[in-house]
Amino acid sequence: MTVKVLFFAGLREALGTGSESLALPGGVATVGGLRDLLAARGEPWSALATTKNLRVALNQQMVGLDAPLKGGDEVAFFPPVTGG
Amino acid sequence: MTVKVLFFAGLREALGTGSESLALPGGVATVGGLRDLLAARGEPWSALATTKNLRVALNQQMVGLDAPLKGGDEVAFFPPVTGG
Amino acid sequence: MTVSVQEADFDAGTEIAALSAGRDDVGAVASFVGLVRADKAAGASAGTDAVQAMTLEHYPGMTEKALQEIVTEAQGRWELQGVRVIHRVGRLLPGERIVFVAVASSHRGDAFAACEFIMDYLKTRAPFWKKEETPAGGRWVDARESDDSAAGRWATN
Amino acid sequence: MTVSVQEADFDAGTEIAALSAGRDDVGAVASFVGLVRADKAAGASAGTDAVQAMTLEHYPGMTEKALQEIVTEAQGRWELQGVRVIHRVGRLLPGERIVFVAVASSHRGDAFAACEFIMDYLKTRAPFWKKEETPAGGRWVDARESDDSAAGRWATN
Repeated sequence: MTVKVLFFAGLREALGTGSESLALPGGVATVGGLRDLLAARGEPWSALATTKNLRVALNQQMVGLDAPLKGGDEVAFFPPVTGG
Repeated sequence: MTVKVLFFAGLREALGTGSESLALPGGVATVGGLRDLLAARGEPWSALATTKNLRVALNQQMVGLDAPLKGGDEVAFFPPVTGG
Repeated sequence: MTVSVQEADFDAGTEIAALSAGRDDVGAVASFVGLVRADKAAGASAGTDAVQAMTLEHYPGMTEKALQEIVTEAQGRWELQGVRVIHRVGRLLPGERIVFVAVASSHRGDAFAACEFIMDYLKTRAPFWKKEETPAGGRWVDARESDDSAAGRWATN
Repeated sequence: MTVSVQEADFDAGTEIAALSAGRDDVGAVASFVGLVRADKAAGASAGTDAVQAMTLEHYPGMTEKALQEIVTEAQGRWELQGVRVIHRVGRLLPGERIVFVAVASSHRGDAFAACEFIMDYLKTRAPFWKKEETPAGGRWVDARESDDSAAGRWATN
């Protein structure tokens, strides 16, 4: 299955990209699994494992790392929000 | 000694007057004493004794009935405030 | 000018903007506008006995002093950068603005707390009285216990 | 229109007035304006390391949805007659307005509580990020624990 992955703010800058489309290998079933898959690419992607209090949104709703993935999902990784 | 007495809102309407200047007899030494003196005039002045939660300001500061009077004081009687 | 008692209406946007105009250290402005409600008549059932107008009486001289004291008390309790209080007097119609309070601070918690504190104290300590006009005639608004308890929250022991 | 995410500035007075326009049952409008502070740079000492500008990034699509959810949550907790939220994005200078929240209600207690609730939740749940420009370069603002604890106050058990 394929998912769309988005990155924002400091994480977007560290990775040098704001989004990608990704075909997931069979073993990746949760947003946490997706995070680990990306972090395993090495620098700069390990920022996904080291960012303090990394937040995840699945289809534009905040979720925990155990949220399950399905094809066509939009997954966004970002640091804690600082608006307002 | 002489004091200025003011009345506001429903009390002003009940008494039919908003202010008077009053020379106090010797025994009246507090705003409570002044209140009793005025209330003793009979109707409609007894409203000063029957108004629920009557408030008193002495020289434009809220005070209790035991506040002492001196010549030239401005004493205001009124119901609880309802602004805002 | 911190406190105004006036017949004229006010513009909340102008007053809010004035509290941070020409400075770059204000982070937060909390404000409040109170309006005349047509359905406010005490004990009125829906649709009947509506308020047609309201007249605000006050104690000239003491009013300004009392409002300023409330502001000074708020300034002692929180770190504030500016405060503006406007209270209208005279005859007002339903939907019209009665009162405005705005508080500027570096931090939003202080701004919110001070703004609500000033409104609560104003309701119980500033010498204003409302008289409502209804189809049944004029009547003075009774003070509400809920206002006393709102002000009581802020008591320091 | 309840929620707007926009580059353009706003006028608080116009927005506040719109919440009670044409009706006579609104008694209270509580509102909040957040502004860019020059001295806000984390750990900056006075006079040095001042913020020269700020850029607000957001997550288009989710932002509007998250703000609407916060408003809906507030409407479930308090009796509200109207809510308006505006959050600016893009580059802003010190003294410029960032965010606006206004809440109309019959009663001031509900208006104040809901306005502060929306600000607290917005600070921790709406996907905005601030990057400050200082003489030492650009840096992303760190989330503050005080914002988490402010939002935590409203948790229902």
